[in-house]
Amino acid sequence: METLITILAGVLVTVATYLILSKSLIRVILGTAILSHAAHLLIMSMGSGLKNGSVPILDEGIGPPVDALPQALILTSIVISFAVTALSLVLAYRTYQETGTDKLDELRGIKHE
Amino acid sequence: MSTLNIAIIFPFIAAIVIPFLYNKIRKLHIGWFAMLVSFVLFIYFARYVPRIANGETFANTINWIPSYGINFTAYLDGLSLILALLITGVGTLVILYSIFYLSSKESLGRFYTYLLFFMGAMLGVVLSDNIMVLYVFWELTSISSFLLIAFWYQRKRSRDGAKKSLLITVSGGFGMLIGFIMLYIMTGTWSIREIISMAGSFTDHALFIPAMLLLLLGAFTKSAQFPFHIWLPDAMEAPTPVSAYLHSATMVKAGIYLVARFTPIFGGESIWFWLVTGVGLLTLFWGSFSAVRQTDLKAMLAYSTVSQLGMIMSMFGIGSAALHFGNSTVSVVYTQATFAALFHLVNHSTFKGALFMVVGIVDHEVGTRDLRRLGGLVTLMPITFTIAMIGSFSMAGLPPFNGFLSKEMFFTAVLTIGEAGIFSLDTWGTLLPVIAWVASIFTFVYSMIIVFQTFFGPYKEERLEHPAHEPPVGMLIAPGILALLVIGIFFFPNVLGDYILTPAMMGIFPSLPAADLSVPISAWHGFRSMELWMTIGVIIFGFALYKTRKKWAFVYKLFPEKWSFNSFYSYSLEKLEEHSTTITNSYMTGYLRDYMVYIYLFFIVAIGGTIIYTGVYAFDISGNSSVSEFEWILVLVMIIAGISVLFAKSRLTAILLNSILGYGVATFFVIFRAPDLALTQIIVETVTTVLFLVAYYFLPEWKKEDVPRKSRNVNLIISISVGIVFTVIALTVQSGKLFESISGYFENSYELAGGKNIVNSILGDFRAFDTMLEVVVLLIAGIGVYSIIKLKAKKEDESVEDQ
Amino acid sequence: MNVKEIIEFIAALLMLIGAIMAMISAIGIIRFPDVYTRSHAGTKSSTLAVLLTLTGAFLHFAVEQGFYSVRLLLGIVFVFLTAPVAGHLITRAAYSAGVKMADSTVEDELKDVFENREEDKGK
Amino acid sequence: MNNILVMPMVIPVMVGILLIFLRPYIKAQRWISFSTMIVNAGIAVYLLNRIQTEGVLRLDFGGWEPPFGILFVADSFSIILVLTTSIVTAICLLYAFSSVGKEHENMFFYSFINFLIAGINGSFLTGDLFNLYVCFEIMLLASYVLVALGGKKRQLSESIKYVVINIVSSWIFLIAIAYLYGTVGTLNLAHLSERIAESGQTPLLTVISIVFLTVFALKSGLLLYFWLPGSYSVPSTAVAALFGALLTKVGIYAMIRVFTLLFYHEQSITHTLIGILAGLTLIGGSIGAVAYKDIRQIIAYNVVIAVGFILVGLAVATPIAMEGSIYYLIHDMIVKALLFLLAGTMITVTGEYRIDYMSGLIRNYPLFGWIFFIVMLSLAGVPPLSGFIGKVLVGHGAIEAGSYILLALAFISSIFVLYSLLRVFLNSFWGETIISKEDKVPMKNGWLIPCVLLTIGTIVLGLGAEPLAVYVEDAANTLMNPQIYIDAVLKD
Amino acid sequence: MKINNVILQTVAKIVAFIILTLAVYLFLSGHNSPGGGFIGGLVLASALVLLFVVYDIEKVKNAIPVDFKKLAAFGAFLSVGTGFGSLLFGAPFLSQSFAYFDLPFFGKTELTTVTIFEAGVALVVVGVVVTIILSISEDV
Amino acid sequence: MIEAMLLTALFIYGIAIAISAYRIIAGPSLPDRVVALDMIGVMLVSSIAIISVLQGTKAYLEVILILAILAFISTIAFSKYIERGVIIERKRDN
Amino acid sequence: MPAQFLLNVFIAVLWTLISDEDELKFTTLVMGYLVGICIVFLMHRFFGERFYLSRFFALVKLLFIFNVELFSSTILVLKHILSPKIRIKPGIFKYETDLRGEWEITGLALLLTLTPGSVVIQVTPEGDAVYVHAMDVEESKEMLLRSLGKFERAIMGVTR
Ligand code: NA
Ligand code: NA
Repeated sequence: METLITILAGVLVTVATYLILSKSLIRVILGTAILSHAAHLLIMSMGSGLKNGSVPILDEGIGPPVDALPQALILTSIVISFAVTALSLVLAYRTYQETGTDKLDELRGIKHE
Repeated sequence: MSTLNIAIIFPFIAAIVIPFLYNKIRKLHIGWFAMLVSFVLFIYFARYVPRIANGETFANTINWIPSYGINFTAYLDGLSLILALLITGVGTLVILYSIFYLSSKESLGRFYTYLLFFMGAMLGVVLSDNIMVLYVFWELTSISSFLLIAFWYQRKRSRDGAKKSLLITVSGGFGMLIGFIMLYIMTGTWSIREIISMAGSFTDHALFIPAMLLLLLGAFTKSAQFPFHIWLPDAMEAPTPVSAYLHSATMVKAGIYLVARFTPIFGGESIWFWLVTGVGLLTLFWGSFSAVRQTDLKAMLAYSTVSQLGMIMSMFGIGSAALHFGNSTVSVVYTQATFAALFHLVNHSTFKGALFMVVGIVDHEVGTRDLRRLGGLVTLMPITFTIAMIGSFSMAGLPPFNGFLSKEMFFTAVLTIGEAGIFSLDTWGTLLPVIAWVASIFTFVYSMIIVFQTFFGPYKEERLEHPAHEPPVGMLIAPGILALLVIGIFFFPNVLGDYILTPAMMGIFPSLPAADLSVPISAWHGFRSMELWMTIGVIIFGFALYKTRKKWAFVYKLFPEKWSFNSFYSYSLEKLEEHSTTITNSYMTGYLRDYMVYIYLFFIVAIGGTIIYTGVYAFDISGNSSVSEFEWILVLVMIIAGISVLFAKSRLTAILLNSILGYGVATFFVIFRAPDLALTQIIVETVTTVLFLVAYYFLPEWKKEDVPRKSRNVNLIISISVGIVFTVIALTVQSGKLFESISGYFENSYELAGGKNIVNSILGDFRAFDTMLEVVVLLIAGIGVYSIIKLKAKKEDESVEDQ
Repeated sequence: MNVKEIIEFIAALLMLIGAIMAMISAIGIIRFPDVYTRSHAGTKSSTLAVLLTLTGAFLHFAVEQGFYSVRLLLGIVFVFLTAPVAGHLITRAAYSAGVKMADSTVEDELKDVFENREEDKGK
Repeated sequence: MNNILVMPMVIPVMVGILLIFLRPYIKAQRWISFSTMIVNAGIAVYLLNRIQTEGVLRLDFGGWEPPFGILFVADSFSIILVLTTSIVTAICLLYAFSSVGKEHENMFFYSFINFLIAGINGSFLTGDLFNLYVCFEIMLLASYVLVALGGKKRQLSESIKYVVINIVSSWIFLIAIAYLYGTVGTLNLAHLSERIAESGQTPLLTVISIVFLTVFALKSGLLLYFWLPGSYSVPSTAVAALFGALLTKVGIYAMIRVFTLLFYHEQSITHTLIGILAGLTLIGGSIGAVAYKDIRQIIAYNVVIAVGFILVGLAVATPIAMEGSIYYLIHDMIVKALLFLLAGTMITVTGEYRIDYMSGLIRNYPLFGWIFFIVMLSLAGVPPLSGFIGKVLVGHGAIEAGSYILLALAFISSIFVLYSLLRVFLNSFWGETIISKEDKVPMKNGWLIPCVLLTIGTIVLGLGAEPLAVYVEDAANTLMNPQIYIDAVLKD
Repeated sequence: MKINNVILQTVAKIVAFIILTLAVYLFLSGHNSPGGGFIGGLVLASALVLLFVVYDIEKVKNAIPVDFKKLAAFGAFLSVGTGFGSLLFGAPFLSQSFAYFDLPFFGKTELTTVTIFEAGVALVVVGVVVTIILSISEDV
Repeated sequence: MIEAMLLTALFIYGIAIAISAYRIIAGPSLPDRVVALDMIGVMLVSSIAIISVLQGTKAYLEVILILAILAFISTIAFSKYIERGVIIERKRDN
Repeated sequence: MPAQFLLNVFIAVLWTLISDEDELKFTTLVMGYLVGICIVFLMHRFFGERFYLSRFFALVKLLFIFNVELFSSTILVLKHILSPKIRIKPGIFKYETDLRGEWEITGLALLLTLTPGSVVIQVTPEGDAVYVHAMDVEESKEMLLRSLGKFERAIMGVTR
């Protein structure tokens, strides 16, 4: 399971990277969103075994719970990625509004000499 | 606090006071105040002469950064004194001269501030025992020189000259700094005296030679030695008093001082000998050779200074050979070269100072320094002429002027050193007198040009700015005094020798018996002396060359201008900027994709490289949990959905596919026993989707990427590599866990924190701080979004923007 | 087999049947010719699947742990409440967006109304 | 109880929140923010002196024993940085008062500044790796907003790049933390250090350390500085000054912390790599600094050079070099702030960005011009200004360690620094004055006073290096001896 | 033809109420079962999102006249404030305390400062999500 | 046996999800995709119910509810986007 | 009608008090409520209204009808899906309803849509008719109209 999930995360990373390398701002932002999925799966798989244990809620689970720390970290990370995604979307929107383009190769800024 | 430290700081304080004083007192020329400062200091140092001559030295320390042993130690010995006297003495005269030279319309406050600032810095250089502090003052002299050269900063040439001098001298200084640090590492002290006391004990250290070379770099750049001399002629853009003071009498001697100061440490080494002597002679030759072709009087003097500095340098080099023989009487022979160097150091200050002032007078009175426009001034400016003649003849090495004496001693030095039998001198030694002699001929030539071209021949009033006449008396006082010194020293050289030069010798050769260091100076060595015949040769050939100089001027054309170091300097700066722009523009494209490519390449190369280098990759699936069919399918669906995002033709499809990923991740959270995560993930996923949709209304539909196939392939390779690196490390980590996680502790969350939901207890209690901050992150994003949307640029702001 | 086991079996069976129905619905959204017909399969047949599965789960928890999950019942209500709305909205959206109906479509009484609207807009 | 440890972070957070309610009262916002920084500086001074007597301090949040909870750890190094940050920010705030304008101030500007500082101080103080990530995010989020705030075209297009690059680097940070947690099972820095030492830093851990290196290289602009010139040249002057002074420093701090506390066992790989990167950064920065005539670019590349220089100290990794890096860090924070303020003011008074379009400013603004001159010298490491001692010590360390190439690059780069700024000075301040006395934009005291204060800073720091020496020495000592830190955290 | 949204709006009303109830439930039960401040807040926010999508900004704002920015700030104030609260008792920053009380009607009840902390979290989440969505949607 | 039945059910759900995912990728129209996503959401609800039975925990019941609700919200948002472009209006005309 | 409900609750509470047990039990309250239902049902004519639970019974009836329809039409759709060749003739037709008000219309739409084979695609702005997309107009329109009528009546049973 761990290996499988890791490979899944790896594929997501590849996809996200490819998106981030593209021209269109929206693709890039989507890429960053996918990137966070991959990170979360990775953190999950870094605990002490993905299915070794029960739900980390006492009384609820039978037997010892799974590693709860990564879960807490992921939760924090999910919220942060949400904040960042929201902000970058708004930036993308404002950029398009001001510059009339969402193509990154047209957003190079000034040419210096 | 010793008065020595105060003496160094005094000019600085005066420099700070001057602008205020200048604003308050408009009637009196502020130069008088500066001159008073300088004169007081001169007297102060002069009073040390007898005690120093008795072999006393003085030192006092004020702590500055004792933790690093960097303290402000003022140290006065014969060597320091000689320079201190030059600095304050010539300083007084130059300021006196400048009072008449500079009109009160100039920014005099600024001028004298810089000048006193320089004086303090220069005193600091020659009086510091701590090499770090010495370095501090060293750089300050470069800075004050920079400011003075660009005194008329509106002129481009002034700025360029200032820039050149600063770049060269400060760069040399940086090298010297490294040399100093190396010295410290070898000896554990910053104190010159302590380092000297250890001299010889660390010559085998690996840093010894590098330290020496770097130190010489500093000295050579400062003293305008070939090929770093190029800044000095351009420094002539400074007002003439500055040229007389900094760029001939004092600052340029700092490098020479440094060489003298460090002779006890490095002298006796063959590299030191050859570098100092060789570079000195080369500079001597090149300077005098170049001086002849100049048409600007001041430029001629500048090259002449270069040449003379080279001569002094070479004598110090020759003298350093003495230390090779240690404490023996043999060595005393060679110390005479050092003695001559010190002697010429003083002499040069006198005659060159006078000459600069004369040139200043000429420039001031007739409005030009161009030799092609000058001539016939002798009748109109007889006093000026007299001073000019004294200075020039002294420089040419003619009696009865002090230059003759030191020049003779110089010849003696180059002649005798060949017999030393060390440092391969038996093969190369004969070259030294030849170069020295040739250079002296050229020196003779330009000295004659200065006198005859300016003061004789036809008077061309129409080509001058103003008709010629003698300057105000005040302007003549300072050069007059210097001219008198030129003659006075010739007749009473041993006064100077015994009271000033010999004590300085003791500073340079502390290991040699003091009694052997004093050298009686005499004008007459008899007809059989080689030196005399060399001088006669100089005069004969010099005259011949002077007369025929138009015939052989073509020689200068043999060296095209663009091969000169000067052109090299300008060319390199120009090309530097040009290439820098090209290089930087080539990778700073402003295109996010390129930057991301760099980052990912770094990621792949650095991390992937380390993986391969350490050979760490390992896969062990034995500890894996089981995979059910459902999970397999889920993974496959997610992989396919993920890849399909890349091919999605509309952005809505992409978002839908991303939703699959989001739901998929949430489902895995369920499978991995993380209900809280699943909940959060589902909601966040949906809210994010809504956000995307909200924003999409305002954004254009995404079009097919029209990227060249090549960069598409690059993107693909990078993406796959990043994925692989990411996965390989993760898999390796999974098979190589070293320690138990600390999270077992949290399993007691109910007892510890009163919560049965462990994740919630971690978030709300064990790691509540993270949660608290995460809330802040959200808050920032929230109000940030608001601010970014609400605050829009006004149109007029944009116009400046797009430059 | 006691009652508990029988009920557990029934619960599992309900879930399995639900799964099968979901499967068939899924085939439906592949096989049907246009989005309108697909939505029939997508939004409703699957509703029944959920009904069955959640009921199964409810029964399971009821007998296994003696836990009568209101939340599961609420979940059923929820799906019943939302699934038709979702179907309605999607087809409406599809229609508004001008998604073509299948060739086999025989009747479209909405067409005229819609064309009128387009004309109104034109004015 | 060391609750005071959290104050440098929490007070700005709280103030940032409260200022949201004080939105209409701009004056109040200004002075509350300013006072916050002063209070922080006071706290830092207090802590700094306590550390000298009591050793490294810590505060366990919620009373949870390390390594289970999150904690703040204050050693001399972090507190020195907190102190400098507070002072520099206070001064930049002064500048902001008369430069950012009401529209910005009304858009929660001071809240964002406070949050930025909270993030920065938190990063300096935290003793938990994941918390470091969170603190980074606070700082970054605030910086995202501050870069884009104003909504000009160029701002937006640069901010987009800045944001995306930082998102990716934060992601790398996250996965690095995940890897490390997976391998050693803890997040507490001291505990990590202990466990890594126990394992002898296996090759796997070395690989993970390179992942961290990548992150911090991005954040600090070590070789991966492409994002920097663009994004630092678009925000308002006061913000740019804060960025130039502080942001890369956080990355540098993290890099130093991680590679002295955690991954110091395989220096032949890690520190060599850092050295190579520092060298390349020096080269790239030097070339960039002389490449352009846009003053914003010139100063941005100067930031890059400083990054390289400071990290030479880390690469060399001798105690002396470490001390040098710390001195240089402090120096650079002050002087870079000043440099950015000066450049911003030049642009404001002339309306031009290119140095060849400005001329003779010194005649109109003499004091201002001389301040620039001093900054130029200070940045080049000319004594007795603040850059000097750091430069000497880093050089010393490099020679001791035999890193002659780095030594040469470091010193040559300061010639480039000098040259790049000399060009500005010669072109813009000297030369014919083009703005007549009547047309000139009056220099506001609000612009000049902060510059003067920072100038005094660089002079005092240079001449008065001695009082700082004891703290810097202690800071370097703690960095070079991880056990001090570990004992402070894990032993009672 | 005008669109008649009656079906959606009617169902949304019911659904919104269910979600709101659920939000409160999740928020309160987070300590011992899945949920908590974040999740409660997120669910609450999604209820609002639903209303915004189904109705319009003006209508929802009239119904819930709250400045969501300030709501978020207030939430943050609460969360950070609990940290300061522990200073008053000389405990380390952010010390949470919990105790059990026997309350009439509720029986044995656990009261904890975490609840205040989490309430702050929830408010921030709601405030921020709504602020973000409104900021973009209102900008034309 | 019960477990086998549940696993089979889960497996079948998995296939159903995969098939729906195909519709998302294949389209052709956007509403088609939304229909498929909605269906996936609903089927995940069921799947999670089965998983929680398998794991023997009630901890996911909230997840089931939330997923049902939010899949709905998603679908509304998508539909509205397709229909109108703007999904949150300042003032609705009806 | 609220009066009836309050009365019922009052009876339940009274019941609980009368029971006078050692501790408060939920079951007792439920028992009291059930007793109350009986009493209120007997007495509801005194209020001059419908028995308040009759709507509840109508609702149960509605749900029953609905479930039957749901199953039958689901099977229909599944049959279509599984038939080797799909032979359907879909189409949209208008259905004018007597139901009024948002709840009634919504109810009808929900029920109709939930039964497979038909989707309410639009409601007229006036709210007096719905457009229905049927999966197989030719074969099942009759059946659909029949169940529409059933639903209409059942809904009115609840609401009116
Ligand atoms: Na979604
Ligand atoms: Na139907």
